[in-house]
Amino acid sequence: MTTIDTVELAEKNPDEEQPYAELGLQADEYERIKEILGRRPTQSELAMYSIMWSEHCSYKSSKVHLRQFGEKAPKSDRMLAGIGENAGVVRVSDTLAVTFKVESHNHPSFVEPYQGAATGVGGIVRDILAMGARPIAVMDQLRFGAVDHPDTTRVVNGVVQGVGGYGNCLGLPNIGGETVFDPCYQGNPLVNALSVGVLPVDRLQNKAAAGVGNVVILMGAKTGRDGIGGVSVLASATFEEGSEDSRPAVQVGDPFTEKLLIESCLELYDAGLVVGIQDLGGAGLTCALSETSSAAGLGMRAYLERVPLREPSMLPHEILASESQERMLLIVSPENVEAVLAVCEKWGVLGTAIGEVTEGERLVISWNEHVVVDCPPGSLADDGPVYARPLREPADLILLQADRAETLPRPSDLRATLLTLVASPNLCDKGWITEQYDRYVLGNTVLAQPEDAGLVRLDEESNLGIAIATDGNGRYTRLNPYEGARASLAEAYRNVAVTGAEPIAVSDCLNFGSPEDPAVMWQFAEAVRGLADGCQELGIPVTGGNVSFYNQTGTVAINPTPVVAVLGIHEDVTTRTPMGFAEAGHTIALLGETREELSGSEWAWVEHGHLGGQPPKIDLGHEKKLADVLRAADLVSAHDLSDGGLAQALTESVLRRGIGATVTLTGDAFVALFSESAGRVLVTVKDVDALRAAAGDIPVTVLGTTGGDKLTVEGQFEIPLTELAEAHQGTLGKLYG
Amino acid sequence: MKIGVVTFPGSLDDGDARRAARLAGAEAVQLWHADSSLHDVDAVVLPGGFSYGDYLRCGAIARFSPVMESVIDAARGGLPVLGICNGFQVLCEAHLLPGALLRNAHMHFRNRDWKLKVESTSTAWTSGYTESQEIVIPVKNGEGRYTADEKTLDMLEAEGRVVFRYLDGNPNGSQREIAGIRNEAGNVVGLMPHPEHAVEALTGPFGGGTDGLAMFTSVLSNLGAKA
Amino acid sequence: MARVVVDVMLKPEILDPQGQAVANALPRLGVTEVSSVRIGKRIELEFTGEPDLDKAREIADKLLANTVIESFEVRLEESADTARTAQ
Amino acid sequence: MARVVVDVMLKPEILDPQGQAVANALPRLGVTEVSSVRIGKRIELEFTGEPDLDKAREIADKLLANTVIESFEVRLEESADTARTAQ
Ligand SMILES: Nc1ncnc2c1ncn2[C@@H]1O[C@H](COP(=O)(O)OP(=O)(O)O)[C@@H](O)[C@H]1O
Ligand SMILES: [Mg+2]
Repeated sequence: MTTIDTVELAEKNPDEEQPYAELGLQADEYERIKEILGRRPTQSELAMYSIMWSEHCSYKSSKVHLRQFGEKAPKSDRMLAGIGENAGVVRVSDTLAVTFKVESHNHPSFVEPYQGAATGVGGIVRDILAMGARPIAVMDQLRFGAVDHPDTTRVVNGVVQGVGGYGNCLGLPNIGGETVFDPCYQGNPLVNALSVGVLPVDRLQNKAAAGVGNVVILMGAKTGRDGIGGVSVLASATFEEGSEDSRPAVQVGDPFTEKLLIESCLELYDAGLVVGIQDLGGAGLTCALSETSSAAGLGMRAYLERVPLREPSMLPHEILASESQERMLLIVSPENVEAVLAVCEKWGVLGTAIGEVTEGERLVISWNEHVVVDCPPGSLADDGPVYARPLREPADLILLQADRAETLPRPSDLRATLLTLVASPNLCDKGWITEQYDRYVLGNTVLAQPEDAGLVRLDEESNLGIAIATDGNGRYTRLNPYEGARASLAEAYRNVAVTGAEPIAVSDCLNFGSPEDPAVMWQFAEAVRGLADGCQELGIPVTGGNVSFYNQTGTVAINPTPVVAVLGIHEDVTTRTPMGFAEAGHTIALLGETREELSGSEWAWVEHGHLGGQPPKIDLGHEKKLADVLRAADLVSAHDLSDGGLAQALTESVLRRGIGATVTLTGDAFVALFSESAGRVLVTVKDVDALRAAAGDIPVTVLGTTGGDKLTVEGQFEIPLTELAEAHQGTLGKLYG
Repeated sequence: MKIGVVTFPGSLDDGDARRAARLAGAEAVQLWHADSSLHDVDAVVLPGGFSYGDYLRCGAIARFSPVMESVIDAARGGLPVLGICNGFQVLCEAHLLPGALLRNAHMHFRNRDWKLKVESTSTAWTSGYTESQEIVIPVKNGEGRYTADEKTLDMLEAEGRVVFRYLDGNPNGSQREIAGIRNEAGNVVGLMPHPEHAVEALTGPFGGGTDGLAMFTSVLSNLGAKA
Repeated sequence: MARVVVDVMLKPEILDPQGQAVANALPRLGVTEVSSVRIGKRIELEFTGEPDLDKAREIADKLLANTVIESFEVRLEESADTARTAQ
Repeated sequence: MARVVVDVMLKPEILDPQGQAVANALPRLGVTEVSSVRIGKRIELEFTGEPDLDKAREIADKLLANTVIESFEVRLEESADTARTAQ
């Protein structure tokens, strides 16, 4: 029989040593906990502090940097909820608001790719749901190891099927994402997922457990021993047991239960039955109980024996730490409890009253008459440690930046180079992946893969819509984290703008190595500064995001990989601009300027395995003007230039509808085709004079005309579309079939 | 004219089916899985999705829902019933249509616009097409491989009960490229592709496909002719 | 604690791509002595009281198997305690 | 014809949404005496010659089961001729 460690016991032997170090707590952190409590923590309290004060929950290393997002954010009356909420909320019309966020599920996706990716999607969708929104779409940002590494097949297939399996089963269209292969992610793939939701402005929810006497209801799946992050650390502490069945289990997703949870929560919101709500994510009940009560500045009393368990033998600290999926915590006034439980019943979802809101700032949790937790909830949720960790520019950076790709030997056969590049893992068509995702469900998807941004209609009457694009370039950020982060922002911004939408808000997921490594911490600080400065320049706020540290194998960190998501409003989705050439006879033009910028490029990587130099120069003032032009001009098609340069943009544009093109390049044809200068868009128009007039001081270069069944570069080469398609579209199917 | 669309707890394309019915000119009525009343609708659509999660076998559990008992009775009595994707699976599980739908031969979920040939226009749902018309409708399923024994397949072909066939390849390994079939009377049709996702140029198959709309207008004009 | 096991397999004439994929992967693992692989379901039913084989058969017939494509077998688990091992 | 059967089940502490969905559906079929359902895989390996249990175990470990979340059991099928019946 296990003895339960209670507050009473802790008071009796206040100095008994606790396994805090095994739980990832520092000695001084442990001292602070004792100070807060005036005694040693109980086993359950220790579990809760170790979870809430972990990097993942407390943002202890990133907080001092992330502040800039708030400080530098332009004033915006669109922002209804910002950083600190489950997800940022922006108003898009008088009556409608949109919430979106991108989050990581990297480590679980390496251990068990299918379930890791699936529960990553499930988790971000619950964040969106918790704001009062109906989730309306998802996107996935993936980074895998080398394409041909023996382990990559396992990870790719598992992750893609997991993203699809969960999202498809929830009925959320997947409207875009990213797929990048690079050996630096071999032992640490990145699986980021984004969800976006829409809500009537007056349905906005928050997490505060307000109203003394209100009832705390746990909704959704039963609680089991699931969990990798927090709980695995906990489990490694053994607590003198180490028995088989106390080991943490991989979280398994149950999208059907999540679908029921979504529908029942929405019904509860519409009926006005919810005072406060919080999703249960990585830190389970621990996080939900402490954050909801802390947000209200009140106390809470919770009874763990009421929590429906999958395994009856679970102990209080395990119940508190469990990461079981598909659960939400609701605060409901007593007279509405019955109505809430009736809605749960209707949808076949478990709903259980597990506690109530109390006077005073104490979180008191018991288990079968034993009080196992008695602490101030704010000390868990808000008063975690904050570190200004040491920063040091990576020792190799100067040499790396000096090793410019512009000096590499250049090819003589541009045709062969183009065919090699468009078939390379990062530039090839991603259809093999995106066909495993449902893009049609809900019937509002206007643009999705392979378009530059996903575009979703919000309203069938007004045709109001939103566009979202995400970008991240680990190589650029490795070369220059400040500029690399701004490059990702610029690209996502431009991808939204090419559809004709107006960018209004930003979310991000910052994937980095260990914050305890000063070089990584420097990369992080620089990237955050770049992103915050960039948003300030563009005049759009960061509304929320996620930090994922410790992405490394041994002591080798991944390339710093900030993924930036930009959201835009489209006033009339019927006028959206797609990326593909539409018919023969249109004029092809390039907006923006091409410089000789090859460092960090796909060409340097694919042809030379080279990474060095400085990433392309970013001019956000130019990006802003470009976006205005893209909205104002009468364009048949528009496709932004990024990885792979003009060669890639032309390839994608001709293949979209099988309309060929003939173009003439000025200057060095190699540079014109493969440079990755930012701030450029490939457009087609019927009237080039009108385009010039609309373009103002944005440079317009006429390249040629659409038509035929070949891609012809005058004086250089021609490639039949069939040959081009074969090269571009065959790669991933052949590798992972 | 009222078209009822059943919502099971895991239905996903029910809203799209209702939109398609509306765009065709019908009044769309949501039917709830736990309610056995069909609320006087003139036709029923069983939409796509994962009815009760469909972890065991697609459509296996849905077939036992209260609403399905009424649908099965009404279908035997001649009510037009259309099963799309998961709805097709439910119709097979309920034995309103022969055969079964199995995991795709390539084992991946596949979402792609697909060309189909309309082979039977003598059904409540396809009379608005012309015989052998080629249409483009999105396919999206993980378990869409139509399977039946040879005798059944021969019978379906002999009686002209193959309603849709995949052209230019086979997205899931269905036997004889079968994408959709009908019952003897022609009031019950099931197909794997999603006509409700091809009813608006803006959101339909790339390049502006609205080829699915005729399924919904067909049933309305047949009902109108009868009334 | 009484457990009934229902084994559900695709009928032999039905293509089993999952089994085939495994069979095709085996030579790559250096296994050449396996001639065919079929993958089905194993369903364990825990009864509250006495295990009822007839009931289990009825459940299998109605719900667990689709007899158009699958066949099934129902049996009592010899001993519910036979610890499953990861070896 | 020698057949080895590999039963692969989720480890007991792992959530089994499939089994749970079936368990929840049973009352609707009028079945109330089943308290829990777990669903796993049954894999039949046909060996060309003598069935090799060790080989089968190796295949199961490497390919058939994901030992992060599943455990497996390997056994000889008593008689390969036991006709599977649909009843
Ligand atoms: N994992 C994925 N999930 C969904 N869509 C993806 C994924 N990977 C790539 N895509 C889509 O493929 C297209 C090409 O991707 P990419 O070349 O990265 O676009 P861009 O250069 O415009 O950012 C885009 O529409 C993108 O949304
Ligand atoms: Mg782009």
